[in-house]
Amino acid sequence: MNAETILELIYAYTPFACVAALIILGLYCCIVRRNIIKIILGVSVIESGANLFLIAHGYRTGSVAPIYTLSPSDTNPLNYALPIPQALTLTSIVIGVAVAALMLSLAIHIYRKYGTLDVRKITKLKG
Amino acid sequence: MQFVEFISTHAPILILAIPLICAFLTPLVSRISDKARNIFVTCAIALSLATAVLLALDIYANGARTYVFGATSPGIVLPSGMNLPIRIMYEVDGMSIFMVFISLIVALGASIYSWAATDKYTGKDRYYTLLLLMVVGMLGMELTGDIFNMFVFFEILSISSSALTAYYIEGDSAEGGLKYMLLSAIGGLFVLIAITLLYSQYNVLNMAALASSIQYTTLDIVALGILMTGFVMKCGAVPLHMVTPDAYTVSPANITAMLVTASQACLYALFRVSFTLFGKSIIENMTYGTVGIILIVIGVLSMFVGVTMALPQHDVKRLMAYHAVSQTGYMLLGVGVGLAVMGDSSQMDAFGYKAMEGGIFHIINHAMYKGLLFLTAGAMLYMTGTRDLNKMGGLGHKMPWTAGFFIIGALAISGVPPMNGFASKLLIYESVYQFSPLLSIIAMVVSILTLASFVKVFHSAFMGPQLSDYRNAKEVPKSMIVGMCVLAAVIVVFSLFPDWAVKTIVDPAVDALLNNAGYVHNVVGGA
Amino acid sequence: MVKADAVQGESSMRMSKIVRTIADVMFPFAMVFGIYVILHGHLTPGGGFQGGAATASALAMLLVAYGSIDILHRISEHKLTILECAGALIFAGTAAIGLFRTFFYNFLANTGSLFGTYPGYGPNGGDLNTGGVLPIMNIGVGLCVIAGLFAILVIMAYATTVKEPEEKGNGDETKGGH
Amino acid sequence: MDASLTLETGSGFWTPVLLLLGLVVCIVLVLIIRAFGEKSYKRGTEQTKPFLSGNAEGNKDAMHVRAGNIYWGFLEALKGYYTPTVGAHTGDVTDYLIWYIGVMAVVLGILLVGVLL
Repeated sequence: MNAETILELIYAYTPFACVAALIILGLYCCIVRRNIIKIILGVSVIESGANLFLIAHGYRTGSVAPIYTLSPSDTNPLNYALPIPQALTLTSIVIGVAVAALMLSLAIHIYRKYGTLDVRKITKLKG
Repeated sequence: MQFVEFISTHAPILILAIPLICAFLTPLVSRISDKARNIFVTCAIALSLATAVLLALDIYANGARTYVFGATSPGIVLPSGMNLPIRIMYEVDGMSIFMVFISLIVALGASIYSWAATDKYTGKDRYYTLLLLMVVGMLGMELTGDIFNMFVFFEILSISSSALTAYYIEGDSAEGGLKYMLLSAIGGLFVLIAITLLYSQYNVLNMAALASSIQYTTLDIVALGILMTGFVMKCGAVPLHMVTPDAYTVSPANITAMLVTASQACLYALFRVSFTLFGKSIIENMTYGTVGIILIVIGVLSMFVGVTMALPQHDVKRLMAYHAVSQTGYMLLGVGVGLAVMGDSSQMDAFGYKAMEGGIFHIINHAMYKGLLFLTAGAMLYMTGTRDLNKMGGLGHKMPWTAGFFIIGALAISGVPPMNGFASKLLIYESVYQFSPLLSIIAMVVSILTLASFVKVFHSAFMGPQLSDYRNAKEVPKSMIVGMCVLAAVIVVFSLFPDWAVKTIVDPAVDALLNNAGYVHNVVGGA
Repeated sequence: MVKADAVQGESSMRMSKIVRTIADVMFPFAMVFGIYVILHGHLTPGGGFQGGAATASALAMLLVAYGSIDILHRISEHKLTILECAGALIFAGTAAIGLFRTFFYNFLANTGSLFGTYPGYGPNGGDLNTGGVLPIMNIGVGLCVIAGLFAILVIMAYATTVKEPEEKGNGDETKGGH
Repeated sequence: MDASLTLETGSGFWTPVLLLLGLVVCIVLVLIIRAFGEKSYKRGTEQTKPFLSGNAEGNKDAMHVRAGNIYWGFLEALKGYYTPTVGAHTGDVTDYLIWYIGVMAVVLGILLVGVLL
């Protein structure tokens, strides 16, 4: 295995390493942090990881954007990036926005009712 | 006649499109009057239910149906030159339509119930929009044949149901809503990751096409585990149940009844994933036993922990929520036993099929009686202003209808003959006994404890002398009674004719789950 | 329903004159960009949600500069709800018109009528008048997202300014579809 | 549909209508036996008052056995089970997340080991 193959492998696996790092960071944030806003941020980080995971599958080296009218005339049809993961990622971003908006507005209400954002103190429902 | 044909052709999407379009018409209709909006919402659900009945008759006669979006005709599954489906498609078989019935019947009862139950609140136009969107989320999960589409509807369901849980900010409802949303969001994200794992290997999102090409590689196993855990969490099984009682306790009663069906939609997704998506590959790799035993262990834990945690509760809705956890265990046990012997046809014929019949029959029974019980809990809350059983008493004097419905629901959930709960539990006991006697005995003990805790609720809420606090209590408004009546009527019918119910709607559902090759064949052909 | 009166801290919510002027100047450009992204959704990357989000962020800039109270004097939350529902109805209605074939059937494509011309072959700048029902759906989703996101932002901003508890309205715009 | 009134349950059967008929018969029997009883019961007299070993009846509100008192002994006897189980449900949402991740890890482990075996 020469240096070039190793470099190529590193290029190929960098996105997935980023995905794993993002998801683990997000989970760490959700589990260790005590502030609700930070937990919601952690969820957003996990979501970015999932989105990156999806979008990373759509690209192959040297491919062009899947826009029919703007691509160079000599583009091989096999050389377009996959459009489906992009559509899926967009859908998942839309969902992420709605989820974040809902959770943040609930956090506002919790802060009003409980006077705190510490999850250890927001435990009226237990047992 | 042409009209009926049109409806029948487009039934799979009309079931979903009617509530979806009506959801966005609701704020406009509510400009006319509150009453018009209430009737409009109920009519939308009833229309959808009627379409579902029409579709069901067709499916029971002619087998599963596919509906392709955006094609020139609904049946064009594979456009010319393609050997894998590229469009989003709905695939409706016996199991899907069975779940659609559950969702729509409970939604119908809950929407009628909420006419009067929400009359002291404001902002009802958005409330009803969200209610219809929640119905859309459930129906979408149950009808779709595309796994990413299932994720989208899963999220729509999570968002609308947690927004509704916290809709009327009273006391701790925001806390319940946030917990529910947070767990659903993370569960949903992991489901998305699992879907990506599958997509990256097979370049296809259609469940039938995926099922035909899955190789059961290590990545597939990881995807199966993540999908299973995500759906198990949402359907509220121990040890991931903790958010279920929290959310059920604080949401408005009719929404709680619908949350039960929402959790069952996720149960459906769990069964769909483990039977249809991975069914072929887990049989080929002889791991159906492992997957089945995971479900059985989770089911038994749910049954036992759920019911024992219910006994000491003094919040009426929290107590019932723990029973919801416990009853989910029966379904997981029944279907899990079916899954555990799926590859062994002699055992399957001996008891596996009956166990699955019991588990799936229990789904519809549970949706009806637990929905009814939550609605009666809402009626108690409406009259007394508290969920605390320690403060209640003597309500039976003033609320005979509510008490009557409560008795129906409580007898059914405890599996007392001749109620429908007994029929499905009997199926589970007898078939599971042949798999492992211990499991069957645990199931019976759980049933007894269920009866015990409902005796406690009945005694402390309805019996006893009239308390001075509730001297002015009276029966709840008519629409709430009608809403409870819808569910009670279904319970009575299923109690009297269990065989009819099992043969007509449950058997097609079981066959649909087991007939994995047929599901694939509808889309990919050949098989 | 959010009422724009009975609020404290009205003056403190407005930013300085410099910020407000710059927001005024930048606002049309941001709006035009957002609307461009919506209208060209079928030709270039983007579409209803992205353009709607860009437009809503232009509106959010005004919100930051002027404060939620001023904004709520100009446009009520109720109107935003109606706009949002109208957008969603355009989307679902266009899909439902296709029911003579199937739901979501693209009945305008290649018909030569509105949005119905053939896309040119080979590399070209792109023709706005293509795509069939896609531009219509993009506009619907765009309307829905603008109104929905802006309503969420306004209400969240408003909720953080007032002290007394008030009834909330929250996000229900999750039109997905891929 | 070939549905009948009897549900086959694998190793047995279940007929709700038969049971209901039996119930009706029982109720009729009970009513007949009841008709032989004394007819001296009169509403609104001393007869209908509760008899508590000669003590006066307390306040109505105080006489009701509240929910918290029911199954007290059962719960007390099973304290060893209930204390940890109730305690596990902390109400802290991060704990729920830890449970979720933990169960996911266990399920993945079982499935992966299941293939190897």
